[in-house]
Amino acid sequence: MIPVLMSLSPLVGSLLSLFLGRRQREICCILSSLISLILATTAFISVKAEPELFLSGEIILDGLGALTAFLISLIVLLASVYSPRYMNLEEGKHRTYYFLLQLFNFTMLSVCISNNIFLIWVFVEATTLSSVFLVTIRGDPTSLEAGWKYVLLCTVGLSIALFGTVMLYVEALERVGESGILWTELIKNKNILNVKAMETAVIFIIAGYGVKAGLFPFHWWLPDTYSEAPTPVSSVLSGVLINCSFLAIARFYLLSPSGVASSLLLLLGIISALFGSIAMIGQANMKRLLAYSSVENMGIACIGLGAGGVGIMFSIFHVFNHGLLKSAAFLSWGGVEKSNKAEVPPSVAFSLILSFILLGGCPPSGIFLSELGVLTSVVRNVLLAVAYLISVFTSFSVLSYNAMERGLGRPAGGNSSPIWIVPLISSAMSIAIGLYPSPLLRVIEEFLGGAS
Amino acid sequence: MDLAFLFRFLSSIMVITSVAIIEIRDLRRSSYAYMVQSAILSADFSLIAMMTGEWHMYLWTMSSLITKVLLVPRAMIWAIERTGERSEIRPVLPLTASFGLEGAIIISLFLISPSVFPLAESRFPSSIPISLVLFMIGIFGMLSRRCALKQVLCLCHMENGVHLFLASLAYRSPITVEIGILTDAIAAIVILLYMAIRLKHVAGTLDTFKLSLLRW
Amino acid sequence: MDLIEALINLALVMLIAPILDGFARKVRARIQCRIGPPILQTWYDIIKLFKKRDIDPEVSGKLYSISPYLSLAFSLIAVLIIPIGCREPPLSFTGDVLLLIYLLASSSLLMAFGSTASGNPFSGIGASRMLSMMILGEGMLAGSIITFSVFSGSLRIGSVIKILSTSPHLATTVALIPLAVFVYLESERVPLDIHEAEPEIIGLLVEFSGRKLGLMKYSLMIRSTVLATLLIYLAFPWWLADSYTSPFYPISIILWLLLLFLLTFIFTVLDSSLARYRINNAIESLVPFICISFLSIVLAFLGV
Amino acid sequence: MVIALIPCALLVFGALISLFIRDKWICNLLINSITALSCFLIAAAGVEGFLTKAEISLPLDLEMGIDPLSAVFCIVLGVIGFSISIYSIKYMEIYDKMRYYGICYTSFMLAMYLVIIVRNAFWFILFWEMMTLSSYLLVVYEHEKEEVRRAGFKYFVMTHIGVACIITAVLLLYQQANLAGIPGMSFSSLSSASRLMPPYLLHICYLLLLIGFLVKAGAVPLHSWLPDAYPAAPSNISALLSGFTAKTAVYATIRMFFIVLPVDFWCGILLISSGLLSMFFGGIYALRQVDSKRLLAYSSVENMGYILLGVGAGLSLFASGKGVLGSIAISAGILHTVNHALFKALLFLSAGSVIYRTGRRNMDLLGGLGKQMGVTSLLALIGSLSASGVPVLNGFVSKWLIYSVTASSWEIPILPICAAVAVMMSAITGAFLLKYWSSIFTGRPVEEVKECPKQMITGEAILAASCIILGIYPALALSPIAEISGELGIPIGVVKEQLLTGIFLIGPVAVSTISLITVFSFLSLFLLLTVAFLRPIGIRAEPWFCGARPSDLRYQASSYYRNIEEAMRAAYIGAPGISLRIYKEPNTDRFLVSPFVRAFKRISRAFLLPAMGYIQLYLALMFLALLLIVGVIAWIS
Repeated sequence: MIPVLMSLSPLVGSLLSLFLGRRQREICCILSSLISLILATTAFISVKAEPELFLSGEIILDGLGALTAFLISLIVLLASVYSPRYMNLEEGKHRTYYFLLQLFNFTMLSVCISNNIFLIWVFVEATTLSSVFLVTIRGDPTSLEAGWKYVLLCTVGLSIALFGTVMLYVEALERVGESGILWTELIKNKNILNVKAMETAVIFIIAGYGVKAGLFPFHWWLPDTYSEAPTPVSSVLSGVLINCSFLAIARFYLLSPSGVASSLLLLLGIISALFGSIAMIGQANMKRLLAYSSVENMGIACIGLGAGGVGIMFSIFHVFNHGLLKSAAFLSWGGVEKSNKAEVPPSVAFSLILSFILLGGCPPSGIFLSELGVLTSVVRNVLLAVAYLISVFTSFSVLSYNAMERGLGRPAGGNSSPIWIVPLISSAMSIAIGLYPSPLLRVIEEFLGGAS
Repeated sequence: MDLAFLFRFLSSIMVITSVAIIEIRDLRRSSYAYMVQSAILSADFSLIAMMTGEWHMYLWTMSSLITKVLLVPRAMIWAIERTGERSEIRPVLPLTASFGLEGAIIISLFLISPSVFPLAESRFPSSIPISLVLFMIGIFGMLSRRCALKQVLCLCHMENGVHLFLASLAYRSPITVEIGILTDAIAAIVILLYMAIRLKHVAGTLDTFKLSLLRW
Repeated sequence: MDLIEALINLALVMLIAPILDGFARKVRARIQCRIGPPILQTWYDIIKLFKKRDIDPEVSGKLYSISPYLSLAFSLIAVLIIPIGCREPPLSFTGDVLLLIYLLASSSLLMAFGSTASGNPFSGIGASRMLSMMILGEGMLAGSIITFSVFSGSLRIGSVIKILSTSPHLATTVALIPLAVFVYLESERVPLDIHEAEPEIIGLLVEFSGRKLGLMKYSLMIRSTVLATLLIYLAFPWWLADSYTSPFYPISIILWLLLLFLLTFIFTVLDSSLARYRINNAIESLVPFICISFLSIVLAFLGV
Repeated sequence: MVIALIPCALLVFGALISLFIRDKWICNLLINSITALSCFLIAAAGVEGFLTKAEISLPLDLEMGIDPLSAVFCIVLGVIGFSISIYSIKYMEIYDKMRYYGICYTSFMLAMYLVIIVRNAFWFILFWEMMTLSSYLLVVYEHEKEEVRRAGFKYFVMTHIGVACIITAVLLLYQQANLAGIPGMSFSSLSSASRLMPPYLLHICYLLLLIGFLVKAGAVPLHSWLPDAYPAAPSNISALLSGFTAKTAVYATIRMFFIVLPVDFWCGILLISSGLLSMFFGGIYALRQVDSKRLLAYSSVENMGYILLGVGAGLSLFASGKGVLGSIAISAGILHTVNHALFKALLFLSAGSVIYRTGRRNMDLLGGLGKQMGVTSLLALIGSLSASGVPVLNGFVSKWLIYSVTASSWEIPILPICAAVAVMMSAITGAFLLKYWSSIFTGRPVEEVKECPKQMITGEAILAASCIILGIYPALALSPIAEISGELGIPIGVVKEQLLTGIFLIGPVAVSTISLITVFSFLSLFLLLTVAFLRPIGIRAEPWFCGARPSDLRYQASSYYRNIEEAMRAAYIGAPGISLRIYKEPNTDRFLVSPFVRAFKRISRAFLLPAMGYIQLYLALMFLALLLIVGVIAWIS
């Protein structure tokens, strides 16, 4: 029952926070995300190779789900600890902010644990809807416009995914019968499914969820939303929201890792990696730069997924690392925004430079390992490897240049309030993973063993 | 007069109403047209329920009747009053050009849908191309119209297409699925309308061409 | 390293160097139709200078007082490397040619360091001019000596002279020109003696007086004699005795003296008939000789 | 091998400790004493590495080992690191960001140490990157100043181009190893993989590795970051940078091009030509400098030219079959690396003590410090004399060895010409070092300055002493270096015999004995000197200004070699029409770096063209892509 409790606790927290005072609401928000983190860690530790089912198959607890759930609850906890000090909202907005933040947390956690293919779609759509008013909390025309684009593009995109899911379901109905709606049933007897029909279904699903994940032709809403949303929200959006859609893509892709689907993923991946890194070059606004870096990293993850074999393991590992470090980068950038423009407190500058360089892929960070892993899976095809290297090196140099440009140079001063510790936690965790990655890799391997 | 023939006849009428929704300039009348289309859709659902004998299809028709026929148009009219938008801003495409495009979409979809969706053996083969047409016309509407409210209407129209596709193929799926999908669709529409009102209040206009400050 | 030959060479060069300078002053006087000082006049000057007390500027550092001795030491070591009279110089090994270049270069470098250490800005000007000339001079010297070593296939002066004596060639004769110009430059003759312009008393040794001036002049003279002997033996490598014990040795010593006096005579005639260059046209005049020295290396490779 | 691991632990401990110490003085003292101790241990590990060739492999296949090549560089790092750490105990007092310094300095030292003892390509890249990053953070130590940041950025970009090339080359080798089924990324597996590589791929590897190492070494085609980065860093850091970081590139070149990859003739020629260019341009640009640390930076470029000449000659001689002469050339190159590390660190530290006292780097504004800072001026003198190759000191031995090898290898025509140019360049070295020493330490004192504190003097004195010892008795360094050739398959006995007594020294005289003779003659003359001192000292009088008013007449550093600059106007690329008054620095990166940056910006603008903000456009693009995908799939099946 752990996964159900894990996802319900933020829901309860959000409902409760509606009736509390200002200070208690913040504490209740932090408490509920803390509880969900503790439950997620217990689930992650107790996860076994075989996925466990609850509530007659609707809820599933497997390696991939537990890993993403752990990351989500951690990042939301960091954001909810960070936002009281960062955001100063008047009463009305304050209530909606904390209510929606926990609701957002609930929807994302339930995406990780839902086994029914339609429920995955429902909860991914719910994540969009619950995060819209978080993006437009500032209320000025640009944030409203960003919210408008976010909802419209995501809803249209996800309806394509719905098409794909329905086709998948029809196909499953014929072959597997009534229980075909459960992902675990599908994965068990995936070889008897008709390859031709599955292909079109998986194509539509990849295109649909690709919109949410931010792959190249569908990513247009991403830079506007991240640059307009308040920093803790955009750290959660960029850190974990794209993880959920990546989880959906991975689950459905594993059903039929056929030639066409994998070449589509490779194609989309390499284009988004190249586009993301080159688009980062000229960016003046830091948050847009980080948005394009998300596009690039999702491209790298899709390349790993498409390349197959060891690539799949490293792509899941890459998405996990990227989530950690992207939220660290956003939170430390929030610290810089908070201090007045004249001077940067040294501690904030330190966390900014550290998280940006680690995000770029400097050795001790987990991203260096996962990028190297994805490269080894793609190194056979020289052209792909060269394009991959170009995108990785460009993104590294642009990120570190901007870190140096903004971190150094201004005299040390200003109020370094203790919020800079928050991004340091996730950077330190990423360095620890970078140096000792085996527990995570073991869990992913067991999951992949079970799934294939 | 067997039910299948009636089902096909109703679906073809929906195609006509969809073109009407897109082309009518006045927002109020186009939302009425949307109400008519949703009514026909609910009728389709009831026919499917009768044909397949699935009890929860009746539930589905009841919920779609309440929400799509009553709730959404009401919300749309409430939004039209709050924002004071009488009719749509002149779209970029002239009338004849948009008619021609829609016709082209309808014909091309009818031709290619069998090859792309090889689900010949499903109970309602005819509903697949029609739902695709509804979907693509909705998308075309959002593409070509400048007014935000009109885009919301095209979104609802697209949702109808998706729900028809869902109902005609996945009619045996459990109830939780239908409730989830329906609530998501309605919630999206309500949120969009609320934001349209906020936009009108804050940005002063609903013309999406002017709402494009975020670049590169 | 046979000590006796070393001592003989040292004694010979230390004795001959001032006499050569006296002879040069005698010839210059004769050209200007005056009798001129006796040939041993330079010896008398040096002895007088050694006895006088020297005046030190108060801003001068410790290096100012040590540098004359260091530069003289390096010149003396250079004497041990060149052959005088017999073909085998006292200190000979592969690569001693390069050591010779370095010893002469560092002797003049130390002189420059010492003069700047005296704190007088004019000696700074002198030092920088001397080093500018030295840069170009090193280019010429390096080019020509490397031509000789490439041509003769070894880096030992002894074997270079032995092979040269067998077969003179165009490459070696071409290499002699920059070497001769370098020797002329090192021996402070008129067109190129910018850093030691006696008439205006501005130059390297402006702050030196008494014993230090004597030592500096003495090391200059020894350096020019060493280079002169090198030039002579590379130009006429035939009349060298096999070793200092052979009966032919005294005759080759006399021949060496005659050639030295002849070379000094030619240099002095040139010296008194030309006017001094300004520093930039001196540099412009030396650049072609560097090109000639590098050209000679290429010629040596072509085996001409 | 255990001694080799203790310094790592110490340095990591130092880095962590420095995070928690608030007080500036204690943190400085602690950090520098910890690094000094660990450098001492590094030197000890180097010496121990000679006796027992130790190998160790830790988990995550981190193999480490000290063979003669790494041992020599360990000893050099130990000596330099020790003296610089002692020096910086007092020197860092003029700065205040101690924790920043503590972390970066210890990690920089650790990274350099691990780079030279690691045997696995993956970890080599990791530590190389760590070294580059921590050295970048140290170069931008005073990041308040604008030009320091600009210099730091150029350093960052160019070194990371190098790192990118090295990573790509190692990955090419790794891919080859994968195809051939050889596990792991250790140097041995990569070398066996490189044997079965197709030739065109091997040459690409050579080229990439060359670019990577030449950028780090600061050889001419890729040196434009060096004259900006060294002056920007604090002096003890630039001493370490020029003293050892450039040498890690030499270590890596020898490791990669001799031991790991098959020997190649044309790589040798490339190294030689790059060395020739570095010698020529390094020397000429150094002549013009007015800033003391820039002058020393260009002198590092020049000396790197000598080293590359030695190593390149060794490589090409090896490839053309003359193994013995080749190994002598490499030993000459490594000896010059050792000597250059010593005297360049000494020169930078002396420049640092001048900055410590006067805070100025511009030589025109300095002058006459020799009187008050007597000991520093003496040490600086020793440094500059040994750099310009005066026989008794260590610069001479290695330069002389390089020239005699290059001059006597007649098969490769380019080498004797390089020797001729090198001899000419050594005169130029003497010239600009005279300018450096005399314009700072001689003449009328410009301001009242006290002598530097004890620690700084001891730091420099250690380096000066090692310069003199290696000058008088070079066999102390040559015999361990000769053992390196054992690594390359040449019997050590032959090389040692050749080097110290053999073809290079027909007859009984060894290289060391030449210097003994010079010392002998010195002694005799000093006896003469003492006798002379018995006589009464002369009068102290005003310097004779040839009649001019003796007010503040000074010979400015910028006017030292004006005529030579005029004559060599053609050689100063990028500075057309030298107007001697406006001193334009020839910035080679005007046509090397900035065009690329502009081009990339234009490309990224072009990529972002469709993002014009219209939601309709986004929808259209989305559905166009979807249509395309569905169409292609329908067409395929």
